[in-house]
Amino acid sequence: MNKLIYLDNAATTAVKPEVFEKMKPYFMENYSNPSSVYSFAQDAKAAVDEARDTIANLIGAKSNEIYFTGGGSESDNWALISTAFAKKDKGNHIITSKIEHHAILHTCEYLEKNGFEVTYLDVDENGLISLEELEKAIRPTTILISIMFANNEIGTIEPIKEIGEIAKKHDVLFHTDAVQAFAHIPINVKDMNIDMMSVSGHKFHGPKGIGFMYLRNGVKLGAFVHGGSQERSRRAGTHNVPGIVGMAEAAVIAHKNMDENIKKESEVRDHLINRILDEIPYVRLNGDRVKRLPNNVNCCFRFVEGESLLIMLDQKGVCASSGSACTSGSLDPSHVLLAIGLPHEIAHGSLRLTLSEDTTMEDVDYVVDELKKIIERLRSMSPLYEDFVKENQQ
Amino acid sequence: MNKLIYLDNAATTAVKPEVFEKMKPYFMENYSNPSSVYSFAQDAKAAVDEARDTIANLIGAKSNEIYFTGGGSESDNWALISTAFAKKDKGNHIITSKIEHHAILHTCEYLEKNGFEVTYLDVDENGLISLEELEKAIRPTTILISIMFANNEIGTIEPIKEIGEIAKKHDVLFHTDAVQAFAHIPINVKDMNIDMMSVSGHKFHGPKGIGFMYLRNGVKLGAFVHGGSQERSRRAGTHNVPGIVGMAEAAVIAHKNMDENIKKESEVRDHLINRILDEIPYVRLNGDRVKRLPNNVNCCFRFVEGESLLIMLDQKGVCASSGSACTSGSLDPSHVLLAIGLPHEIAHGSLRLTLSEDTTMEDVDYVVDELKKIIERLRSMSPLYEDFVKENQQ
Amino acid sequence: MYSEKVMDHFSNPRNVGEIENASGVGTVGNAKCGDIMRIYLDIDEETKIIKDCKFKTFGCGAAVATSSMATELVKGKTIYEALQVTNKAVMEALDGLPPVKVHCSLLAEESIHAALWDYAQKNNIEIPGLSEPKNDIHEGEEDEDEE
Amino acid sequence: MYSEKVMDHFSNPRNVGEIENASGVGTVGNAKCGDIMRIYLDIDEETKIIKDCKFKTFGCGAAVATSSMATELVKGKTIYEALQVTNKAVMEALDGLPPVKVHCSLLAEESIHAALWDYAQKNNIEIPGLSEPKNDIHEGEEDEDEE
Ligand SMILES: Cc1ncc(COP(=O)(O)O)c(C=O)c1O
Ligand SMILES: Cc1ncc(COP(=O)(O)O)c(C=O)c1O
Repeated sequence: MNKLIYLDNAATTAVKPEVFEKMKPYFMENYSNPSSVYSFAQDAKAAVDEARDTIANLIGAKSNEIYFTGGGSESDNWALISTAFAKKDKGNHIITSKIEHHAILHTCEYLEKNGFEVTYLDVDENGLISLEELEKAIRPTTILISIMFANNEIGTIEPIKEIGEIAKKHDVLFHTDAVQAFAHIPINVKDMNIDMMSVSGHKFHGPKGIGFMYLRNGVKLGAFVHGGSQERSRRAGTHNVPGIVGMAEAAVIAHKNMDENIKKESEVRDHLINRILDEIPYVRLNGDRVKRLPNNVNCCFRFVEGESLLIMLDQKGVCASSGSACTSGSLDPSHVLLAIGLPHEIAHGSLRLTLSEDTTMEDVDYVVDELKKIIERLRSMSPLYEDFVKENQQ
Repeated sequence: MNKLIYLDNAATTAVKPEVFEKMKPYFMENYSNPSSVYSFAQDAKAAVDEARDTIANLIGAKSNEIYFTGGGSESDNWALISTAFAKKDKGNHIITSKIEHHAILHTCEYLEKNGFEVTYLDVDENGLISLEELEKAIRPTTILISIMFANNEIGTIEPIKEIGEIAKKHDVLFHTDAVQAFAHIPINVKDMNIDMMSVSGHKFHGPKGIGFMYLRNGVKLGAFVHGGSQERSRRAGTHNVPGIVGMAEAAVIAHKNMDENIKKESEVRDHLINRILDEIPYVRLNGDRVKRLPNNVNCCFRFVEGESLLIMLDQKGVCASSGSACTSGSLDPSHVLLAIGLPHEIAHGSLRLTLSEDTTMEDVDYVVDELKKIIERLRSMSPLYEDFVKENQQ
Repeated sequence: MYSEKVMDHFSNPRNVGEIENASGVGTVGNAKCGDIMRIYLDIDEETKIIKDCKFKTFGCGAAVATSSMATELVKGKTIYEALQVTNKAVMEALDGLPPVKVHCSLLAEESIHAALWDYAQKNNIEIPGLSEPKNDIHEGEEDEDEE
Repeated sequence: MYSEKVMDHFSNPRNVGEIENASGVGTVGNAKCGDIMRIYLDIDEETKIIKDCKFKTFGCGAAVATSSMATELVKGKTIYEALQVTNKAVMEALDGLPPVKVHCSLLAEESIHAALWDYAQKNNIEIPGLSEPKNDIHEGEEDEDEE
């Protein structure tokens, strides 16, 4: 394949060259374990400390509130499981939403099997939770609210500050899965009353296999991975120094260019959305038009199935994703698309295009041009479209 | 500092250049998420599949028995916590040893707080468990035996095959923490009746932040990190492709050269041990003389404290570690040294030197020469030595 | 993920389309699950040979490819021979399918059967070995997620 | 980990050694915990000035450095002044210590006090503000781990 237009940046991103350069010395030169006594370890230790300071600074936290983990899923699991078990004497009720990532939802299911009760809040047709419903769902036994900062499929940004206020008012801990939001849109954990926040390095041009958890000082949370005394005995395991350094560097770069990137990406995104909505019939934009990640486009094309769409786009050099059941390996289409009220057959025809700051207008113009042809072709093969046309002719 | 003799390879190792080269394309070029549909993801997917096949092959396992994790600590936690909760209807008793790594011991403590009972087997003065005691410790409620393959401090290799036989005979699951053994000495999980095995990538010249668990087909174990359907839904989280690829490559290289490395390292090790024992008075070799990792030397120098020793060695460019309380950040010296029967003040004077295949005779000769001077100097400053000399003069 | 044969039949599907006044039409699958196949048969009254065969499919790559291959396999065969075209035959002809996609080949088999059944019903004949297809199209298409 | 000053006093400790027939000797700490400090004082009978001071220490880098600094700080002072040399003074003189090492500076203070106490006992005098040191040397040195 020659052309490659990568529009799956919500799945993972390319490590930036500057990030890679920063990581490089920690593989073969300063490879030491930062916990060691000898001076050879000083560089590695300083690098980890600096990364921690840097990240803390970017979100308005203190350095000792940042804990490095093995990724977003681990952070999510840690926040939920350790809070649940730590607070089980206070209560057994957790509130989350129907559109969380599986790292939250499947962890909730695990907790339900272990005696906890979970309320899964509905969302509206744009994917937003209702603050009223949230507040109504709080019980005396509620120990945790976990609502994602921004949704990974439809890009909707939840009212985090307001959720934080409600949580604080009711003295309930608030965790947010910010895997898609961090380094893409501004976050201040203090302003937003966030007690815990999960982040994954590879979603903003950092490396895979590294993440962090912000854990507000004062929140008593045991370890999830027990063992050595790394991360103040809250997350055992030899520090992944290149990973930590790379993640911090990626975060710095992203924050330095954040305003510009948001502007740039939003423009490309809006152009892409507008062209799709204008030029392709029977299409629906999923997610909130305004409260939306700058890099997310998600549409449903009626009468078309997502996997076929992806393969045809792939043949044109376009990398994208879909909430179709076929691509998820499960029988049902995306739980997020169902939660915003889409019928199954519509949800099967979803397409997610997630941009990076390097995505150009030309890129998305090419994608729309190809997309139009592909949708037309797939519809010409679709018995659902045939029925629809016949019905309309009558 | 000019000279650098790194003798802390049990703490972590340098990534090999070949390993790094193999990882490199997966940061910025083939950066895609291997779970994706498009053909751009094919390379990454193939790389992960190949790594899995490779590793399985090296230990006599099937590919679908290998699960990638974020490191040794995570694997250890997974094996213990998930087995405990999965089997809690069968029983609540776990058997381990007193000399396990904290990733096992602290996880056991966590389980004890959650209603499980743990037997910590004693070890003899060389760090070996007793097979008879193990068998006697098994109860009808025993659900898991977890004994490390080789000890990280004193290098003692446990009788894994025999433990596996006992576990099998009593129909109890057997997990081994092989973090220090894998890629250093031969392992065959089938021959050895191992049901679960934890490994960490950075202990054999692979990258940090990656590990794996061997999980025998047929062992029903839930996920530890819940979420996406990676690793057959048993370990969620976007695949750390460079990490996985690097770990597999490091394992391949280590196995290709294993016989030669064992021979080379053992010779250097024995030379180092012999010179220390011959030329420095009041010293004790810790760990079994024969059932010992080829790269491990661990000695106690009486009247001397470990941290001071490390700093002085550091000033001569030698990186080493100690089981002294001061270096562990705790009040007590190494639990391993106490378990083999050393009094506290002797344990404080321990020194661990762990070689790599690149450690030369010249390196260790230099170390012994410097060590002799340092020990003499520290003893001349030691009130304990002063008392000892005076007592002997009387 | 897919074999070259599958990719070929997906990218250049044979026999896509409709047949006006077809001898038999069968539609199987379920939009809810993301796969619907419709097969049109043009059958010679005398010889019972399938002269032409077309399909329309809403579904994944494997669904399209198995439809395409199934039409190829039955074309030119008598309806009795066509009945012997199993999902296994379709898969083999495509050099295999990923395990999670085997159900698509079953749909392809069923859609042929459904079209044959339709033909049999219309012409009041019985085809030995053919039973009424479980045609669940338009069944349970409403959103029913409830947690 | 350590300041330059600490490293200097560790690498080139001042006043290491013994004093024969010292006016006072104090040993504090606990081999079990990994730190023992012994201070020798040579005190002028008349002026009560510490003419010389030596130490021996079994312990970590901070233990050695704080001993060294403590001897430097008390040398030349009267025993009354020496009593005012606190662990804080020792730490400050060393440009600080890592939090986990603060206890070493306390040991240094205590060892001076213990040597002064020894002197006071031997000479049957009382030094205002000085109380009997908690000298736990040779106490609980046996291995007592039991799980
Ligand atoms: C025996 C043993 N188990 C577990 C671990 C933990 O491995 P990691 O730090 O890579 O999580 C180590 C090393 O630190 C070890 O030596
Ligand atoms: C919202 C959200 N949460 C959690 C995760 C899990 O992150 P990781 O795969 O890095 O563990 C992802 C991405 O996969 C995500 O998009």
